[in-house]
Amino acid sequence: MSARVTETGRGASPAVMNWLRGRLSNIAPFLTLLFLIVFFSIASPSFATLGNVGNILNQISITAIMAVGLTYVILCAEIDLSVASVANATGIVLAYFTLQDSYANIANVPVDGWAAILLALASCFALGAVNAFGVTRIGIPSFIMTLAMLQIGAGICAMLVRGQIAYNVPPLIATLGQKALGPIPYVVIVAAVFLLVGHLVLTYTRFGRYVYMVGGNREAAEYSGVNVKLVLASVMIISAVCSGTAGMVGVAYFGSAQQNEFDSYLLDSISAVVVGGTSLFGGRGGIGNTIVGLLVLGVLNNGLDHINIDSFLKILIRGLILLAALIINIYAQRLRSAQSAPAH
Amino acid sequence: MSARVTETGRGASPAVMNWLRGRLSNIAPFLTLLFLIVFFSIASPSFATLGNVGNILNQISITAIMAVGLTYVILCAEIDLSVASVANATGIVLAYFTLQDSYANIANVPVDGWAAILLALASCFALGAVNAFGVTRIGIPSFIMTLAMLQIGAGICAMLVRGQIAYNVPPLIATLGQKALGPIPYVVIVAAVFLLVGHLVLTYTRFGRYVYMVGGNREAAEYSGVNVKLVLASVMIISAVCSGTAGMVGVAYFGSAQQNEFDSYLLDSISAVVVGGTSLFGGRGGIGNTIVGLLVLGVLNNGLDHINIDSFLKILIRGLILLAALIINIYAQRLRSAQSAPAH
Amino acid sequence: MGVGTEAAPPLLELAGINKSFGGVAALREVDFTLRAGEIHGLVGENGAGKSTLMKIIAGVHADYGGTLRIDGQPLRFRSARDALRAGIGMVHQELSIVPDLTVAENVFLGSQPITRFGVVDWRRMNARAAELLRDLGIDVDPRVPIGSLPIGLQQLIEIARVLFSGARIIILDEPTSALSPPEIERLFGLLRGLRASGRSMIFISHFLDDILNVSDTVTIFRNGRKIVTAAASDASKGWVIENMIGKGHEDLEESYTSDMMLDSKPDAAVVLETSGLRHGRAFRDVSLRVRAGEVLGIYGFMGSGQLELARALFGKLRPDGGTLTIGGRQVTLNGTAAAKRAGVAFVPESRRSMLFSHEPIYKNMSISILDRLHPVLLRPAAERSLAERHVVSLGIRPPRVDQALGTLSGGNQQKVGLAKWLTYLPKVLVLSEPTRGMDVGAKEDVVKIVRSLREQGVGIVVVSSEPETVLSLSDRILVMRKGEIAREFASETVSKDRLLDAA
Amino acid sequence: ADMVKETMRSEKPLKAAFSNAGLQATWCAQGKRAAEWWGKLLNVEITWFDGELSATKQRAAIDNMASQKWDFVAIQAFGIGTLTAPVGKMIDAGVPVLDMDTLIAPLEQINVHSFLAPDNEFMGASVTQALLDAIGGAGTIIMTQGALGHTGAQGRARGFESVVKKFPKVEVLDTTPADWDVTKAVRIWETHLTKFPKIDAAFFHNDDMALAAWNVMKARGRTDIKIGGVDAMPPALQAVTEGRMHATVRNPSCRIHGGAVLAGVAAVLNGEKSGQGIPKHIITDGPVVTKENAPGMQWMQDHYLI
Ligand SMILES: Nc1ncnc2c1ncn2[C@@H]1O[C@H](COP(=O)(O)OP(=O)(O)OP(=O)(O)O)[C@@H](O)[C@H]1O
Ligand SMILES: Nc1ncnc2c1ncn2[C@@H]1O[C@H](COP(=O)(O)OP(=O)(O)OP(=O)(O)O)[C@@H](O)[C@H]1O
Ligand SMILES: [Mg+2]
Ligand SMILES: [Mg+2]
Repeated sequence: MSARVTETGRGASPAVMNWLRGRLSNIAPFLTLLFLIVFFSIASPSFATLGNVGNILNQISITAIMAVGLTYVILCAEIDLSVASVANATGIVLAYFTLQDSYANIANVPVDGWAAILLALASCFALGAVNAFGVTRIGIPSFIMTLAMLQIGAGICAMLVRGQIAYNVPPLIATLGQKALGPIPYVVIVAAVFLLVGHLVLTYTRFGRYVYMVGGNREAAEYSGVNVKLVLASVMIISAVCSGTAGMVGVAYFGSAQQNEFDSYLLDSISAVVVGGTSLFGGRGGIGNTIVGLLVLGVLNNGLDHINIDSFLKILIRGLILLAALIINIYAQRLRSAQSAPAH
Repeated sequence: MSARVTETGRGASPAVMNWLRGRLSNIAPFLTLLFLIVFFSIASPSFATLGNVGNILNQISITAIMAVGLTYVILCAEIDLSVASVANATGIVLAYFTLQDSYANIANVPVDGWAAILLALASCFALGAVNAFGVTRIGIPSFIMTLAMLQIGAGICAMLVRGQIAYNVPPLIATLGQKALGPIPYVVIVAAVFLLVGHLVLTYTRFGRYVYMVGGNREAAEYSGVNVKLVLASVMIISAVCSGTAGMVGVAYFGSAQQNEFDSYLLDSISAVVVGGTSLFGGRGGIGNTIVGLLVLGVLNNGLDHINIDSFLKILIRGLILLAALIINIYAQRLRSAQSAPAH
Repeated sequence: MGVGTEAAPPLLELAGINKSFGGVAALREVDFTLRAGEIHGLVGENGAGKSTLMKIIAGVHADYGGTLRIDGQPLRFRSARDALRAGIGMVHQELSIVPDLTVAENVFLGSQPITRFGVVDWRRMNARAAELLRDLGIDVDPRVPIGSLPIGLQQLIEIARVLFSGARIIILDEPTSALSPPEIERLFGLLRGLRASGRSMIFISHFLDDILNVSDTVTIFRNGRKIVTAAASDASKGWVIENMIGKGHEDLEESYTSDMMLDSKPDAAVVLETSGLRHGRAFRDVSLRVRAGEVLGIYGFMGSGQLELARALFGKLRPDGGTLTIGGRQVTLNGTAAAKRAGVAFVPESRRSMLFSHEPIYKNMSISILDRLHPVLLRPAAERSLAERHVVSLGIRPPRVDQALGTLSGGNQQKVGLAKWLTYLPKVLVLSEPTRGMDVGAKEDVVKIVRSLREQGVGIVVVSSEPETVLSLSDRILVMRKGEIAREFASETVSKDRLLDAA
Repeated sequence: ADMVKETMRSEKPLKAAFSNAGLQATWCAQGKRAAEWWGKLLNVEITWFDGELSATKQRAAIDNMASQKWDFVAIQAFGIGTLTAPVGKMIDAGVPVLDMDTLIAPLEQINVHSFLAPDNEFMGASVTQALLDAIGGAGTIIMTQGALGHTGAQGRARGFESVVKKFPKVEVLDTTPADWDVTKAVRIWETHLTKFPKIDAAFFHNDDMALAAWNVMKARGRTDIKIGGVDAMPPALQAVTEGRMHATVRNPSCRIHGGAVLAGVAAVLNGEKSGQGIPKHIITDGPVVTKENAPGMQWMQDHYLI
């Protein structure tokens, strides 16, 4: 054992390297982001304007709220494919319990604004609880459980609005979705609050540490006396509640609640989390990564709207850039983990 | 060692029990299937007719071809989210190289039927190879790699048909998609051949056993001299080629090639594989399971069209039945592995 | 020490092997020679580089410095496949079977027999597997999934796979850790038989008696270097230990004393009591009692149910029946968190399932006490200072609490796994195979820690299939056989032989 | 021409099967209600096969439809050309098949009883005309398209361009598609409003996208933009009445679905023949809706007349 002392005594400079390498997997998506920003700024004069920065923030806000919960789930090495569906269902529940104009033609049950919000929150909580129950109690892999929930959420949407579109939401939510506090839209503020709280909880609370530990090595967490099932159940519910909030604010932001409205948010939110560098295998990453990922996708989507290329080509180009970003991430991570691979 | 002998000497009846339990995880989806068949037969007179059996077979054929490749991928504990997208792209490539009527309004490059088929096969092979390269060489998790490929495939579709619809495919493919051999449509025959070959390869070739080994214990496979990367690359390509074939036969079957035509097949094919009882964690399941899964989903989708329930409720009911089937699977698997779990 | 020189080139010859992982050297200038028809024992501390060298030979690590020759021919394997083709087979330290495949397929893993038509010949495979296993004294249905068998059997089947693969060079990296003594004897017989047929074997074990018993030649590793190679007949155990750890071995002798007086403590409070505890087929009718400041050893061969029992005491397995009383209160543990709350601590046998290798040392140590530091928030400063205390008192090297745990040696990792329970002493500490795969130095450290905890009044349960471990730690010993308590040793002298007899 | 024999309420209930692209869409859901209302009136029992906005799902549904017996059938295809085989089977079996709104397949390929559809080009042109009139024939305009693969979107775009061509002083700033997706419409319009300081008019391929974009305009105080849409569903009528939208054009869901019921009953009871009693192609255009005629349009929709 004494032999080890000398071996590790000269570890100072590797430590610095380690730190840099550790940063690398965070720096990689950041570089992608910088590259995209520079590229679009050169390619379009309207891209790098203050107004457009506001646009990008606006545009990623709903995804951001969803991605906060999803980050927790993915940090635990699980997945939630039902985020968009739960968001949609919650938004529709909210509208269902709000008085709609007669032209909306929905046989709904209007209640007080506060009650509607609570009912909507309760529904997303309940859907999350079903996910949590399925994953932790019954033992259905989260991929499958949330795949089923995706369809159930769509079913709830269909049942409630029956092909119609609802336009009204309670005033509080309408304010959050459509108004601004000075120059800053509330929806951006809500997203920022979610990201901030999400980050603080992950970094400064016991629960946050457990999330990383459960994702890093579930068995070890269990043998350390961590209530792994409770943590997993919590993240599934957190994810659903974040999605539900995104759905509520979203229907206000988009001005309507209808079936399939949020479909594209599933790929967007998963992409944001993984492009940011949070590992699908759990234990590594965080809200910081997710923010970078959100910005990469937000800038990409927005930037492509600013430059004049064939609409049909845009889809392909977006796919290719996404792939490139992922490859860069992987190489950065490779460089990093070359060092810190666990011994066998 | 002598202790062991006696221990296993009284193993006769446990062996039988084990065998039964082993079957159980296959029997569970089968029971779900039986239940659905009985239920729909009672609920609707038009369900249990010969014509409708034909319908069901027809309807699951395209999914089946895709699901064969996906079964290989999932047996290796990987996932392919690009199946539907690759199918769509391949179908569109096929149409792109076929002479279209002038009303189709596509600036395409018609070549000989055989050449078009080969080009289409080459494209799906190439897309699969990109997946394979990303997963095995670059080390991108298959979930993310194929998520990017999903978008790239959609991009290719958009680029080639530019929002138009192509109707013509080479005669051979048209025959496979639209004609019948006596009473049996060729598309059902193609699906049956794919399923059969898929099953035989899995069961009776070394490659097939390697697939199980790689999914069951990747490290052990590697140590016993299996070229794990080659196996993984192969299954990604097999999946893409199956998807491509499904896409080609599919455009003929549906009579047209257009963007987003196959979108719903992604969830359908994944659901079929997992509902059949093949484990997402690899190494467990097979084509037999996939067939049962295909039938469960096929009967469910078809049966719901035969009974008179509110259209808007159908989506929810389908989701709930899917969830129920998954729960039953899990409990069956639980019962099985309660006994056979390796000691720690 | 006489290594004979012969005219013909040796079967396997490694010269100047260097290997590092991300800048940390695992092997430095290692020379190694294996002759045809010899059993070559390999010993060394944890992390000395034994497995790494073997993985180079077996083609798992392809990037290394130095040369490898077989029959004088320089070769470089790029994969396990290359090595297998060159006639090198290896039983890895970690069990590598495919649990869902059948016994027969696991015997022929990767080289399933095929018919003329290139199709897997299931019938021949099953027949051959049954036959080969029967030669090894294993009588199982080759068609059952291997995962459904006891772990010792799985290990034997894996060994059988390599032995029967026709390899000329067979590497066995700690193959006996999951085997019972009779199984080990049987295995040695087989190895000797294979040697007689001209095959060569490299055998790694931390059981020096076994090494000296079965090998012709012994090579000792320390800290990535080969220290010495000698004929086994010339080597004594003391001499081996001295070379392994690079210092005098007097202070280590104690743990190798096989006999010790067992005395129970009749007046201390009972901290753990079970009555009629049972779980499935793993164990049944287990009634035991542990007093504060007492170490109860539970000995049994692999698969005797003692590991499952340990898990049940920590709420990881839910017993089907019986009662569990902790600190005088009868409890039902529905999870490890509940067990922790009730005052039970647990250290599992596998490092992999105990530690977070990407996380720094201090987070590994504090994971179990976060709730005591603050109900909601984290207290990183407190975590660090606690960790620093443990690092010093346990002699963990390097003593830097921010270093990722995965970069520590196995023994040090194991100490970290223990340390997480030492801040707030539990009522009951359950140790499952606390010294498995540990070198003698690290074992001694564990013994010291356990003794000091006992002094502080913790009731300790040590579950192990290594007689030395149980004997060196316990005040009282229960022997389990096939899931039942077969025998209790208290207040008497126990030798290894008596222990084995009872099991 | 002779007066066609009056279509009667059927004595025994007729069995009809309807399918449309996806009941998620308000337009389709309204059509379903209209068909059911007309069906009740004429003693037709309607079974619905939802396409769920998926070509493959609708195909499966139509396969199932084709294996059952119907007096007549009416279909709005989601994916053109994807239903040819089962529809052909029903036609061959002598079932009158009415094609609603979207081609089931190019008319060369399939012989439906009649095709009841609006002229998308006309709809696009007439709303564009109304918008350009409102801005005095000069200024800037943006078109937000539906999914480019959709024939309706293609027709509406053609109509838009045909009118814009005639106004040299009108500049088209952008035509990015939003794929009928309101979330995309919002995103694109946020960019538009940043990029273009002066936008006089905007033509959307449907009202839903228009109403979503209007939210963005309101939030940025750019409500001076004249908005035009297509469909004239009740929410859009309300928006036109309130002045949020300048104009929309009615795509008469009730007329098309109700017409399909009528045509089906006529074919069964009166033996009306395709191309003789009923034309192969009925253009069902609705009017442009502005403030003046919006309330009337609402009343007619309430009674499933247009
Ligand atoms: N894959 C790997 N990545 C990084 N480091 C490794 C890896 N494999 C081994 N090492 C390191 O190489 C050194 C030698 O390890 P090795 O496993 O060969 O030791 P060993 O002698 O087999 O020890 P033990 O007796 O505990 O099995 C150790 O420092 C170990 O941590
Ligand atoms: N990823 C790594 N990076 C740097 N050094 C490492 C790494 N992993 C292990 N080491 C070094 O490995 C040595 C410890 O040996 P090791 O961890 O291999 O024991 P072990 O082989 O795992 O034990 P066993 O295999 O018997 O369980 C230490 O010197 C440590 O510095
Ligand atoms: Mg090792
Ligand atoms: Mg080792």
